[in-house]
Amino acid sequence: MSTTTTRGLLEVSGLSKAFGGVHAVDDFSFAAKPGEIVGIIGPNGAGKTTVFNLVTGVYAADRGSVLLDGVSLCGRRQDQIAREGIGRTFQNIRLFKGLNVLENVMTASDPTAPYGFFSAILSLPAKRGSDRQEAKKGREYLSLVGLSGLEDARPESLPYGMQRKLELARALAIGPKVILLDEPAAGLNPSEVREFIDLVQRLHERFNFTIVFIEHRMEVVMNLSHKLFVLSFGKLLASGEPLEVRHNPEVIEAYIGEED
Amino acid sequence: MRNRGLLLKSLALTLLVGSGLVSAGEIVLGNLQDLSGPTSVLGNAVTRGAELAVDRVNAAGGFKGDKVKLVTVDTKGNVQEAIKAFNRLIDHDNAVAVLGPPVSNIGLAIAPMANEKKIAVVGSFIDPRVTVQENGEAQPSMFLIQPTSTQYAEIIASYALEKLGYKKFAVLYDQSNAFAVSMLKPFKAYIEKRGGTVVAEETYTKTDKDYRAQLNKIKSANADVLYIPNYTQDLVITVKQAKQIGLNLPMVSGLDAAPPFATLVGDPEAANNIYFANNFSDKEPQLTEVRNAYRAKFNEDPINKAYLGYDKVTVILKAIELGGGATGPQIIAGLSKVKDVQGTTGVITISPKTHQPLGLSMVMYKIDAGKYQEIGRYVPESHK
Amino acid sequence: MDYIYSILTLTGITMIGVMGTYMVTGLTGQFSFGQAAFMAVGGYVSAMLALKYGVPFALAALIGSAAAALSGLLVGMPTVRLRRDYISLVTFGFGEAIISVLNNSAQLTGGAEGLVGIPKRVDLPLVMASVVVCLFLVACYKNSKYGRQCLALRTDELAARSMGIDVNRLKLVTFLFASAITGYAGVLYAFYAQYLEPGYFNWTVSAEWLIIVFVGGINSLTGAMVSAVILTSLPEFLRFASAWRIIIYCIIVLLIINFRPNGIFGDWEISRLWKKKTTVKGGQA
Amino acid sequence: MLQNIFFGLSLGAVYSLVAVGFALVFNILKFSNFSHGGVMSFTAYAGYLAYIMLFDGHISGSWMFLAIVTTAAVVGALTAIVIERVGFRRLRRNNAPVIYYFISSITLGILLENIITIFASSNFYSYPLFFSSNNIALFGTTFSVADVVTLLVSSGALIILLLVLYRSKLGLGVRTVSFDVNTASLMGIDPDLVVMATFAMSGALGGISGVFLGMNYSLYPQLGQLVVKGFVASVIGGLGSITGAVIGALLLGIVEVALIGVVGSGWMPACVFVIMLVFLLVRPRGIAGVIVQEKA
Repeated sequence: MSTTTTRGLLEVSGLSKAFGGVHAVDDFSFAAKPGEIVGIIGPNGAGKTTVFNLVTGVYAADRGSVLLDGVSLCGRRQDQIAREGIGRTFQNIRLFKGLNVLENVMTASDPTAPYGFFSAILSLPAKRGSDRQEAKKGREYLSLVGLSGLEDARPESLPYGMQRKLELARALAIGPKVILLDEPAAGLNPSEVREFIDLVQRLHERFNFTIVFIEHRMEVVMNLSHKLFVLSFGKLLASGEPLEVRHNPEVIEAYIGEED
Repeated sequence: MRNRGLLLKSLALTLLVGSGLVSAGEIVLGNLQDLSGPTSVLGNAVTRGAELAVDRVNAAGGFKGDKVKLVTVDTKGNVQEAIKAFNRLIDHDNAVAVLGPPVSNIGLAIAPMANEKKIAVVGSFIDPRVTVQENGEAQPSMFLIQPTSTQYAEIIASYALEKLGYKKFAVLYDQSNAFAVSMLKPFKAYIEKRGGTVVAEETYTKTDKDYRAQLNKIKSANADVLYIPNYTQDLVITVKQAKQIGLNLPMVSGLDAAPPFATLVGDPEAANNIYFANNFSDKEPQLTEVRNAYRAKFNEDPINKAYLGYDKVTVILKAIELGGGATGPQIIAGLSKVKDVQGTTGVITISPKTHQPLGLSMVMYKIDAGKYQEIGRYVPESHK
Repeated sequence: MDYIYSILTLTGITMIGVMGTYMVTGLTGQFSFGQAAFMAVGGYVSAMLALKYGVPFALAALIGSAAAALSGLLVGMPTVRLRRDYISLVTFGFGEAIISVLNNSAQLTGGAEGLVGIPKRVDLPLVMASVVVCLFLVACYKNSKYGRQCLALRTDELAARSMGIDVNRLKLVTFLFASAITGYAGVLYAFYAQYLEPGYFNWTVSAEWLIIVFVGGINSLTGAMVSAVILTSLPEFLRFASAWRIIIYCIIVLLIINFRPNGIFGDWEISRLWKKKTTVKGGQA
Repeated sequence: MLQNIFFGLSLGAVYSLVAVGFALVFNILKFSNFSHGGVMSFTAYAGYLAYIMLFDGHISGSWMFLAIVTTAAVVGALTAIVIERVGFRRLRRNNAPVIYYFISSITLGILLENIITIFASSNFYSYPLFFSSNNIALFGTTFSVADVVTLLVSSGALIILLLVLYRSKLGLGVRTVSFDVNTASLMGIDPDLVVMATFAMSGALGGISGVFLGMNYSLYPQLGQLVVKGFVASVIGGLGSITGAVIGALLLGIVEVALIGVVGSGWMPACVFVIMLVFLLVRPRGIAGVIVQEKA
């Protein structure tokens, strides 16, 4: 199992992105030190998911830079960024429906599986060995998130909470230095949320990777994060220790403003 | 002597019939046609003509007492389908001879199989390669009952060049249509050998519906005459659009300009000054009977492919007679002997060397202001 | 007998052609609307090599398939970045372009009149063996990391990219492989039918293959193969109905699409029958 | 030059009717509706049938033309409604993937073509001459009355269509459904009705194009294969955009005619392919289409 080292320094500075005339993200900066758990919060439409999409290369940033361990990720393709070691999950779960649970996890290690085209179409020993290895690892990831025994199930047949876990296992399987979780607790019931927090903490202890997450649930935010960044209308509103941010009057106003 | 021979024969026949080896006299003719697909109009017309011929034979008590059965299979105008359908006719339906399609591509595709199975295919595929191999020998099982595209194109070329005195030719043809292409090459060869020139050569493909750009180029090429060896529906577009752009050239064409072409155009000014060669003359008496029967049965006028369908049956039955029996090899042998058989489209004699008809002349027609005028039979000097 | 043989042979060839469509459209979700053009490339290249240069069949077959793959590369490189709808247009346009090239190079290809005199080198056993071999290759491909990534990108391209899958490259590799296989189907066809014409390879054939793949199942190689067998032989069984047979065929296809919305087999594969065992064994090991 | 542009435009006008029929359906159901070709052939024959059975001997000339166009448009609309009911309604209920709609539409196209083949394919048929066949000369170009009528009627039909789409309640419904079916049904729009209406409009256009094809060319079952040009035009134009489809069709017409002049008609399809490829690489969203950015 790939234990990630202390690497995983993510530095984002001056990130900007406009769609049409709307500044979805405007001069946003944040940093996550290796092994740190960072939360990004903010009202709906604040541009949180856009930040993730900019970091992972879904969109190209208009301005600003993203550095992973000092290496710039700007202009890289989405898949290259993923292989540099940034794994992610999605707000609206995006599992691969045509594949079973185990295969879903395997897709994350497939891009680096050490066999070529001819090994594949002839099913040579190299391919079979590698596939076995991958499957073994995949099962381990599944057991880590508590999905053992469901390898052959169809992802769409799983309950919502399990789908979240599967997505997490899939993100783990790329061996990330940094993992981005987009509202990982959305749609979970209170007991599932607690379970989820435990799971993330356990995984963090084990792999010691950097985690950046977007979340609305205060329970998750307060329990997990070492540091918080608040985003509002694409701009950084506040940052700091969770408790400190929680009592920041501007932040409260931004949230209350949203409720109106 | 003769009596004894006859006696023996009838004795043998009775025995065979009695033992059930010969099923109460039925001759199965396969009919391989494009009933669907792009050439379905042609295939359906051939089928109707053939049905008519078979009905007539059977109504008159059959062919020498045997009922003739026509089994029609569809090729969808597709070579792959045709291969399956041909095999089905032979293996499943036990056809002893096959009426081929009016489309050369399918003729070319089934030739190797017909040769191997020794089943004659009598068709109106006018590409000479269907009936004659590259080494000059006849394709053993393939027979044509209509002039080849070479004969055909040369007749038209000769008429335009030598009779009408045109020297500068423009051509417009469907490059994706084997028929058009096979009508073009010998035409060009003929006129270029005899002092004519092709001053404009324009093409289109079957999805094109607007030839005005091509016709406009032709217009500026200063040709004397336009050669359009294409399918009927394309000819309709051609003459209408030629008129639209004010292209006022005389045109020469193949038998696709035969009725109902001028009616389809519906515009006497567009369907004007067009010469074409037809297989037969409308006035010939042998046509009248078939035409009337066709009208009675299908309630419309036959197009010329229907007559070809009719003749295919006539020729095959004649070959059975000449070959001495209704088996594949006998019919093949018989077809090579077909001589002076009166068909609807003319008097048919098949050359044993080329399996193509000998001496079939063409009847020249002119369409003048939407009206068909028969000019008469025409045989080029070089063909005599 | 010859009748049955010819059906089986042509069905086998169609099965191989359909494998290409399956890979591009079924497995990868790219809309291939000109797959038959690769069949034309394979068929024409190999047939011309054999006819004009006397190249032996095996070598001609190899070069024919390679040429199809090469043309797959030419079409694939610019198209893999395009959206699905555009890929359908580009593949369609490629098919029409190939036909126009074939029609225009009459000295080489025989043009619309077709290429005759191709020696007969293909018979039923060879076709059956080819089906088995190609099926093995394609099934292995589906079952490898390539197949998994293809399925991933088919369901969700964005998520696939975020798993580190180089989507464009993967599409291209699959496209090449599919072109080679389809090209090989063209080789078999050329040396079986002994005759080639450009018009045969137009978009309606590609559309027929698409119908076969999706009637078989939304993503099932087994289904694609079974449906290839059924849909190519169905019209033969309907011969008694004469001109109505195509109509009956269409109605059957419509019924399946309407009432089995995932196709006959959905994403079921026959290999699951024995795969269960291997999973259990793997678990014990 | 001017003459060639005119040829290109009038060719494009024929393509544009087809392309718009295509784009309408693409707009709401997001697939290329190949059954449109079948509708065109079918209505062309229906118009002919109406001509010989109903109108012949009663009216003639422009009135005959109007009567036939109207009949064909009505038949086209009805046929399209039946097609929607038979071929696509259930697929929508099943939330089938888009490709199934496409497969279904191709099958329906083949079905219609073969129904015609069974009943009408042992001969060619043609419409009577509706208009004076004289040419009109203008600015050194000549065109026929039929051309002008084609141009006028197609632009008329397109304008009516745009009015319906942008000025009527039904049009609003169509646009809403095309944007998001679920939202539309939440807003109280009956998607079934809207889809049906769209098919009807598309079918009516198909009917009109069918008559034009029959009038300018002649009747044969494969008449509707012109649909592939509509497909190309509508995709180039930007999927689902009506104006894009029109522009795409006109452009396709002009490019085809220009290419015939430059490289000759034989190589034209190959060149169109290359141009199309370059165009899509430079502008991958078509002429009028908007970028559909995938949401993460």
